[in-house]
Amino acid sequence: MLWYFRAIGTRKIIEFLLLIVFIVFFVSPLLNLVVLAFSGKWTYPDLLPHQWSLQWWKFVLQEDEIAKSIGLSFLIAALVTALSIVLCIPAAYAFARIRFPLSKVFLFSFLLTHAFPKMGLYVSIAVLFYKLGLMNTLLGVVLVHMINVLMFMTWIPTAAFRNVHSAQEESARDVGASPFRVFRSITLPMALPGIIVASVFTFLNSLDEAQGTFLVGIPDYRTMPIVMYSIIADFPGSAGAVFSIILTAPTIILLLAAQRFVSADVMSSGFQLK
Amino acid sequence: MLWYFRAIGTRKIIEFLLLIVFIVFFVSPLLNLVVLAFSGKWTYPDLLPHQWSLQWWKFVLQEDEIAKSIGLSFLIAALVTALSIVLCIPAAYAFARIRFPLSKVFLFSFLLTHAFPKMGLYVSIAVLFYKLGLMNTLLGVVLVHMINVLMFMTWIPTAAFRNVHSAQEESARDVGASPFRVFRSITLPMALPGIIVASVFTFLNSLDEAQGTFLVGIPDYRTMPIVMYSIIADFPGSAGAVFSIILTAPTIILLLAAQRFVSADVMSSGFQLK
Amino acid sequence: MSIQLSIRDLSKRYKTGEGVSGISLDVNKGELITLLGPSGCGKTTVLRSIGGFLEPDSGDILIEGRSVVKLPPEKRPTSMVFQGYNLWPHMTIFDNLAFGLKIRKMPKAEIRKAVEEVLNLVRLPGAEKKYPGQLSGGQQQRIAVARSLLLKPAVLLLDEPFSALDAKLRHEMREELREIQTETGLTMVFVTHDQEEALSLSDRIVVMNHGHIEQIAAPQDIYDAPETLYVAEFIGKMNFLKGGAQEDKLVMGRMEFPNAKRLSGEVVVAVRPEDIILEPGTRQEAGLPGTIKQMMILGHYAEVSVDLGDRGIIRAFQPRDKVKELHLGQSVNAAFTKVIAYSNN
Amino acid sequence: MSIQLSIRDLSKRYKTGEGVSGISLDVNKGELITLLGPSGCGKTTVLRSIGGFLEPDSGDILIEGRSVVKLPPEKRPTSMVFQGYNLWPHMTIFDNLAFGLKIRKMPKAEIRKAVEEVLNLVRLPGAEKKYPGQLSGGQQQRIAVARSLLLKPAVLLLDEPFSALDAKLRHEMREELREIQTETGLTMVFVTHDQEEALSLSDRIVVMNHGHIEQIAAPQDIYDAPETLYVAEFIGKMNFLKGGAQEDKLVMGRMEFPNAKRLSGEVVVAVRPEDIILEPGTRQEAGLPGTIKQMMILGHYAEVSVDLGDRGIIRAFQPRDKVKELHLGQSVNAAFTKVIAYSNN
Repeated sequence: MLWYFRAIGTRKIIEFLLLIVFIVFFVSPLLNLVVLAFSGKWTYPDLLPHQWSLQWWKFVLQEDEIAKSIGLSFLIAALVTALSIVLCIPAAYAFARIRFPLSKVFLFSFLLTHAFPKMGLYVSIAVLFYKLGLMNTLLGVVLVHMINVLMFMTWIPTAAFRNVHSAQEESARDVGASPFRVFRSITLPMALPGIIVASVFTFLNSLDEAQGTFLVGIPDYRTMPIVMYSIIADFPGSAGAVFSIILTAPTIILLLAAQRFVSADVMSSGFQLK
Repeated sequence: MLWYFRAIGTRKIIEFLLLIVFIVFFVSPLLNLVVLAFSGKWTYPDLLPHQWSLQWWKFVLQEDEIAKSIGLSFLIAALVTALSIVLCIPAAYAFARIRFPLSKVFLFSFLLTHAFPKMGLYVSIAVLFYKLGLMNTLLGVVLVHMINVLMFMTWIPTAAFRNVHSAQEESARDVGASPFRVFRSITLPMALPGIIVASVFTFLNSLDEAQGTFLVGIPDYRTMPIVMYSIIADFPGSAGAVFSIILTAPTIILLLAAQRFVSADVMSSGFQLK
Repeated sequence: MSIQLSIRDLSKRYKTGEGVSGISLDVNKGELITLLGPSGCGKTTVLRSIGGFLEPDSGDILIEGRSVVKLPPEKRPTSMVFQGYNLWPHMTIFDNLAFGLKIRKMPKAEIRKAVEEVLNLVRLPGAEKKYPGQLSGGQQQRIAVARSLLLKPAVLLLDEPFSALDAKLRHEMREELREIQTETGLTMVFVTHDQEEALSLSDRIVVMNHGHIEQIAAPQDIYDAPETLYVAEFIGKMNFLKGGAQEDKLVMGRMEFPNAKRLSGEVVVAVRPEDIILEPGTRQEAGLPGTIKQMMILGHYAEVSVDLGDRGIIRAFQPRDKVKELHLGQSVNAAFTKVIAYSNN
Repeated sequence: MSIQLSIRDLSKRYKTGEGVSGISLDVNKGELITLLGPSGCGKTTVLRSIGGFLEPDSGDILIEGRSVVKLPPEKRPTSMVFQGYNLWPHMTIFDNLAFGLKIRKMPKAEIRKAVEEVLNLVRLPGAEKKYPGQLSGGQQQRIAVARSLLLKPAVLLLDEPFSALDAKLRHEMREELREIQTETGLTMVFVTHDQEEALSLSDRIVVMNHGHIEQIAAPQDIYDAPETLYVAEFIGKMNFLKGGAQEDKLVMGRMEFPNAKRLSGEVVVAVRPEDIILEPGTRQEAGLPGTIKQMMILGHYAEVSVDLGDRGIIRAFQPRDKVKELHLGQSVNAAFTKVIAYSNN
């Protein structure tokens, strides 16, 4: 197969294909969405709307429930991120210092959390939460969100800590640093990029979580994605588009910020599996 | 930090913690679910039900809609898997033969597809599909499912193909094999474990997909997870538990089968990022 | 001796500017020739062109008198042993070895016999049922050599086959390869960046640099008479000093040497460390005065660094017994028994 | 000379059964001592115990007469250079070097001056603002040495610091380390598995095997008179043959040697390749008859393999000039100028 690809300049073809895929699957729907959100009147076969308008933005932002859901979503995401850091970072450090094949455990937990049917898991958790009185509570929603991110919040920082070799910690002690100073000046700064990437991921994942929130948090904890469903059901497409943009904006901002703060090199080295 | 962990035999502590986490988050809800599914009468403070019964199994399996949704889910999952293989395997082979830092691209597409809010993406896709007449069609549902798995379906086989060194292909040609024979006898068998893992993952992911299906496939394409929501809303918990088990069973069976077929070593080597 | 492999004016340029040009080389039947040079010198490009894995821009390659330059690798009467990853991990050693023979539709009984024989030749009898992953790196490379031997190639190509192995094993493998070559009489082209490996293995060495050939000669001749400054630097250890050429004499301080190459003006004088005689004191009439800066014992001989002041530091190999008479900081006289001069540009 | 470091009856056993026991060793001030042995022999265990990264089961470690065995690494007057990953990639070279001095609360101006001086010493002036990732492997190890030098340790510990570098650079770094040691007069303990490195660097070598010390001696003495069969096998190249001991004589074929160790019965006779004289023909009265099996040129000398029939194959180092008179398959006589005998068990 290689030989045929080679003949026609593989690299260019691939770059072109990647671009096409990227445009078809990500850019074009988003562009379409932006146009829709600012449209006033729009009849079908035309490529662009007749009238531009902010009417749906006003409508969405004036709805009380929507404003509340935005606040709630960010509160939950912040709580989930903070709790995950407290729980997972010490575990990640411990994992990093034990010799075991990380990639195997990673793969196993990856298959477990990702291939495992979430609906089945959420229902079983809901049943348990019902008994524990955690249904329709903030704690319940936060716990459900944490299940989604536990794996990444452990393995990405583990890989980051693993990149801090014990010789690097030991040579810091050797020149006179106490164990605490070593952690503060050497270990933590070196692993920080990986921890930040994992935290950003956790925050965004929590913002977007819908299935688990729906099962555990209804009726009081209606986050952005949950409210979205009712908007889509009750109002025209343009309102959905507006809300969609509000939901997507923090993601893009945070991703760009993380990208700036953490260079691609550091990010990928923080994600190496060994 | 290392020094404190060491003093109390880190490895044992970690293994114990892992076990606890596993039990709390996976085993105990599932056990609870199984008990619930087979329960007849159950009053709250008791640990086990008074009566065991298959009444909810009968109820669920006799419902016409449920049987239909199971068939539909498996049909869609099979279509998604087949189409993804046809699309992604050649791309994966091409990627594997270009020199570029795989882990960076992997990380980027990982962040893009996982941290990106799915609701936002789905809504924008739905808007596009509406124009293209793909709403409420099988093709539309299949396409939405494929967006979720495109990344894994490309990168896991890419890593697997990358483990087939070009020297291994070249030495096969050297001893007299034609390019086609090299692909059939050397490249494909060596990459097969990675391809199988990715396909199993794709199949399971499609079985479980709810958000995109809900937006694009309603009202005609009601898959298992969609039907699940109405069951949870309309019937007592036991019916949900039964359905949950039906949803989870194929996952566990497929995961075990894949685990058997593909040894842990091969799987993890198929997942190495370089 | 008949010519088994002939490369005629081979050129191949990559977009990066690297590559080879104007490579011509004849290899006799039964000869082991080494392509030697640093990474990027084009030695692998030549080898892969012979094997059919690269299409040269121009030039011809003849094996046993027939041009093979248009044939794909699977049709060429060559066989290649790569640096690593030669074997297929999903097949047993038997299947690895038999793969090429099965394609050639050899009867099963014959395959079985041939595999058994070749495993004896590479000293791994009974390894048929193992998988490559169960063998050490050295054993895997032996199997790779065995697979190539089975096909009875007209030319065996070896692309740094031992470079991933540790020093001791590499040494053993060289000896074994030499023995196999003596037994089978195969024509071999061996690529390496290790000058010691080239010196110890080859019938002839082809020293390459930046895509062209610097010198082709037997190991002894390359060592004794490197034609260019580049070869002198690359092969063995060498000291370089400045000197002057006057008609038929080379002059260095109080020493004079014949000026065989008829150079003139400033020249670079190259001296092998073993061609330096160190004598305590500075009374001697010939030789350069210096002080001993460092002494290191390297097995059965010692390396002595002598500071010659303005002329820099030279390294001399001395017998271990001799070193016992020397000490750090001592004034010594360094006389050269043999030098080679190169024009200074 | 005063004793700078004293190890007394040190023991440390791991659950795996590996470790060291009964290690006693005195290191003089200004001495460079090498712990030499294969991996798993316990040399790193000893070094890490001195540095404070391992707590020994029993025994004592004294530096300048004070026991340090209870101190954590940051309180010990030692400094260690690791095999790799010594530097902190998120800090500049200046910050890497200054980290220890800042902890010691040295004034800023002094730190700046000290860093500049030490960078000159390791031949990397002006590297302050670079990051470790911008330096080559050899430069990084130089910075690691510099960082240790800055702290003026009572004992500098080096854990195979050059093993990840390529052969040529390793050679250069050895010379530089030797020079730094001469200049600073530091006491150093160097760990390596490379016998050539140990021979060329050390004032004394400690040969270790399976957790105990086999021999402590100067490089020359270790090479000339290895005390045990293990040391004879490990240091330099050696041929081993069977021989017989009769009262004050060692007998091997037609050769006789004095029996200094008063052995009796069957013995193992060890001969260095350079102590073998090969003469064409078999007429000589002393020596063993054999045929030449292989000749390999290794730089300025050649290795000749001689098949002695029942006695096996021996390897002899011969001057390159001599080899020109020899050819494969030739009958030769191998005479030994010097042998060492070991009892056969």
